[in-house]
Amino acid sequence: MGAAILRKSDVMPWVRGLLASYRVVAPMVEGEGTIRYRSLTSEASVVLDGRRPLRSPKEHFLPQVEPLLTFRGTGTALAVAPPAKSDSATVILGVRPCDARALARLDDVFLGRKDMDSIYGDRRKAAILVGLACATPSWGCFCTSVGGSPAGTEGLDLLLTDFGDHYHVAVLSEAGRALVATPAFGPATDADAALAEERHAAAIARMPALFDAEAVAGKVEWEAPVWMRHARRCLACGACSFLCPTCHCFDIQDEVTAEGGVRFRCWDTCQFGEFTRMGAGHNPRPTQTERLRQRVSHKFKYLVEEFGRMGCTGCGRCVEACPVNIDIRSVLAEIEGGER
Amino acid sequence: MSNLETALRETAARLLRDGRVALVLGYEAGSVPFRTAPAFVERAEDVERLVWNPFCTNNLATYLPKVKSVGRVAIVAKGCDARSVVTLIQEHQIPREQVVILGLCCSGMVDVERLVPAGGSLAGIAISTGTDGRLTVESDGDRRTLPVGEILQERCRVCEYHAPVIADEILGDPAGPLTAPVEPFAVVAEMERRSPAERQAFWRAQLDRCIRCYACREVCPACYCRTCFVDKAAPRWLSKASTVDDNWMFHAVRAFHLAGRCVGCGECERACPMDIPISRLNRLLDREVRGRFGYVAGLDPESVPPLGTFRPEDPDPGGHEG
Amino acid sequence: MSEAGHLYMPKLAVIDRVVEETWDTKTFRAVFADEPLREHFAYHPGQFQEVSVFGVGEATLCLTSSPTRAGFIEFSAKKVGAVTSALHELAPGETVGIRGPYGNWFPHEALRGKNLLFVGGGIGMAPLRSLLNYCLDRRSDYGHIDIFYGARTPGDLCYTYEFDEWRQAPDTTLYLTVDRGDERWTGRVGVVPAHVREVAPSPINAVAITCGPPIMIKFTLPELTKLGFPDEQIFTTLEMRMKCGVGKCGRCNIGHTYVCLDGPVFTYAQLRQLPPEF
Amino acid sequence: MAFLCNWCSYAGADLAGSSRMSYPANVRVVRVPCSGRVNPMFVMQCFKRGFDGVLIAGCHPGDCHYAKGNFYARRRMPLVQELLGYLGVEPGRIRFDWVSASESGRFAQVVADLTEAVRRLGPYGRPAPIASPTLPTELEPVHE
Repeated sequence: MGAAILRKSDVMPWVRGLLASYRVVAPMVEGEGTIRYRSLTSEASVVLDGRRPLRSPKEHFLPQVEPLLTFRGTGTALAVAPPAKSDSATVILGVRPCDARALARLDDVFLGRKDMDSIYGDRRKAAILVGLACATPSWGCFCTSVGGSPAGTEGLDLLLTDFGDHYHVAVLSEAGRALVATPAFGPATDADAALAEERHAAAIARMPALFDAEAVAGKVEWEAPVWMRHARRCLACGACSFLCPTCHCFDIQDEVTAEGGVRFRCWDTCQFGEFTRMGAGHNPRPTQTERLRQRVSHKFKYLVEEFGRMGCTGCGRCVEACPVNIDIRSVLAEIEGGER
Repeated sequence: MSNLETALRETAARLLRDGRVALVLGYEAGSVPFRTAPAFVERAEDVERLVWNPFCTNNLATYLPKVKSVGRVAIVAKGCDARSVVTLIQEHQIPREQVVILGLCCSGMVDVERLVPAGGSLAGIAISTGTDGRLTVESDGDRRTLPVGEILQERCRVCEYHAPVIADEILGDPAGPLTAPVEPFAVVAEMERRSPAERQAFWRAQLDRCIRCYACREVCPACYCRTCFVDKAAPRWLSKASTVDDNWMFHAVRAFHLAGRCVGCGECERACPMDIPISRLNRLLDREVRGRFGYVAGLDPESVPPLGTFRPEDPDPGGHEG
Repeated sequence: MSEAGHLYMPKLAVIDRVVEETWDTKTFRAVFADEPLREHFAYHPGQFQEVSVFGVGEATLCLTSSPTRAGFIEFSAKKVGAVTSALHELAPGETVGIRGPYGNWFPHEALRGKNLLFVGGGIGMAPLRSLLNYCLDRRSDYGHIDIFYGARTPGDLCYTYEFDEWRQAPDTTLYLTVDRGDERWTGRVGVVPAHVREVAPSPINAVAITCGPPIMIKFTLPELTKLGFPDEQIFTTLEMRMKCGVGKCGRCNIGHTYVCLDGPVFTYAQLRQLPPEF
Repeated sequence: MAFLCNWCSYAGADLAGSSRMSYPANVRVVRVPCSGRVNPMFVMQCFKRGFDGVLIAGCHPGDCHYAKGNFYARRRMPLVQELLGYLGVEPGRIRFDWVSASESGRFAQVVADLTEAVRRLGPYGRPAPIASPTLPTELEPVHE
């Protein structure tokens, strides 16, 4: 659908222009150098280079904690109010291809499965995703092994490719074209397109596929030594799930405040012990073995059976975050290779 | 380093063959050159999996309460890890005779981020260890030789007990080559030069980034409560919402629960995906407990933890004025 | 945002009546605050809902009232957690939130003309009561009804005030049993499966509906099979930890089956297909 | 917030009240069996919930009804002050002291001193609402 050129020096002016009519969310450095997608104010410093950030744009659509309703009063005078609307047009910058694909997986659940979750749905409709192709993979990355690519376009409205002092901007949708129709963008020549193609090929070459994910889906079995072998060292923390762009499990809880109270939903994970513990104490998944089996089977078997596509886009965040080096790539390679 | 690895494998094989232990808790090769993974070796012929290198960062003592049901357990323990074992024995989490401590004289663990220049990628990195212990690192097309001593984790640079204080077998040279430790409490004093308002701003900004994944709690050997205060419903100390106030409360209470118990293994900070400098809280309390009660955690399994006892001559409250 | 609010917005209902069934179980009758909803809250026996006690949270409770009795809904709660304990503190006039009805239901259409065998245990009688009263209100649609209901002690039996109504219903037999009787107890003693085996109701043109603590289900299902009930004609409702009730929060899956969407009512045949994780 | 040990400090406070002593009214009292019962989590919960100052008062050493409760508190509370101080809670906000059953004047004085110190330091801070870094967080007003 055409392309354009955007000099790096024109990025912030372009972004400031966007702020006039959009909320802009972009990766920004925090604390000890970790990057997080935050709502932008004009003078913030956006980080568009480097590798895939440890936190993902999932946080915009399914924040770690968000109010579902507030209430006040008691008895028959109890009143309940919905949360503030969050459907204003938003441009999200620096979205990596694996994260854009991940949002499509979340769509299957929040828009597809039975009733639509309108909180998520409103934000999705109002979001324009400006992608950034990956030049160098992070050490946990394996998108090419699960049908993805460092230069994938699925789910994106624009795809930027870093050319050093400027970006090649591939237009992928009408919404993307609208963003490019400003003086900040210059025309792109066929040579630019070829160079972008070359850069993409180079990035892909750096990431040979480690296993055939399609084959894995068929080989995930209930009774298999691979679960216990990897899960034995799992310490049941939530790092892998909370950073995963396709993990979407949440809990709903209430909090009493001075004015009355709020019901919120917050991230939860099948790796925590009480995720499935029932009132009287029965827990169908008592140890980490069942929980690792659930997490891997859900993404590589159950979602394939339900939606025909895997629930993992190979971003590698779980690999990098695991304190005890449980590497899902090793688990999947073992499953594909059959028990050696 | 490799002769230590060989000695470790032989010792483990002997313990397993003689039936002295049912399980050897050690390190095996990780999925990438700069990581190792906790290993659970139960058969003598599997000891080849055991490795020893500057990437054996996990504190394996955290597994002891979880695996003690298998019977007697051997554990590969660095200086800091051994002190965690002392704490677990001291607090009756595992009987002394049920754990065989393979004490490794450690010369420090590598800070993985320092393997590559700033902004460099660890993807596809290759690492080989020279006989002199220097690492040859190849990444992004260039080769570098790095002495381990220059790329140590912060906790190793301040380490005072690189030779385990308790062990059934000692591997390596107790008088080892570790350079003089950096003053451990300098990082604590640095924060104390800031005003309370600046400290509050610093910690609220840091703890706002906490995603409450509890990796810090789960890797910590001293955090073994069956039901953590975080998971209690009545009373509900903490909301499950990761608001900055609840994160603040979680880290404040956890740090206090480790007063006089934390051995400074630094795994909480290493495991934190958000790189929040939480071990500073423990380092502060370590300094205070040493200063006030002359007590260092994890040295003597017979001693009583400082907050579990008192002395009549403890100082009276000073009635702090503003 | 649809005009009824998002997926997780509860409807308000006022507690109309609280019945103390046992020392730890109460049945609540609630009336929707919203007038039209009060009359037209459509649901089927076997469905569940999320009951909110604002400030404490939501609890997954099945509807124990029958849709044939309009104008109110009833749900029973055993005091096990924070929300159920808060529920037990509520008095008539208090407001609760209701989200639902969720899940599938007992196929009462398909059961028409069949003999029904109800096998309930303790609080497990709650979902069965919804279907039972539904069938008793349309008695002529169904064949012979046997009701086996057991509990640990006489004090643990729920809905005792409806026992006579059940006994006197046409062609209906009520078998009550307790694991341990007391001095005033004159009925059967012993676990429910034993009595089902002894009475041995006929499986011909019959369907069994059972719900109770896992231990009772574990021993009841084989008994029903031995009596000749085919797996497809044994229905039970699964108690799983559920939270959203609408297939989003990822909590109640067994394999790729979501209990809140594909259940909670399953046949024994379906249960056999599920991975053993419930 | 004031945690007063039942046998000494609470009795002292009670005496202060019955003898019509005036002390700042913005102190909330929680009676605890012993200063040793005050779990550091109580103190942290106070600051998390928006209190501006905390007083923990117990019996003088040797007077403890349970013999050693206050000795444990004497080890614990200074560490709480150090840790919370490190986190940015000004030391002046936490007062740990001995008040016997007869020292009603001292009780009124301790409360007055702490309230004055806290007044000078200003409010500690309101609990932050549930916030997402990318979305608006103002909750719509609850319409009756």
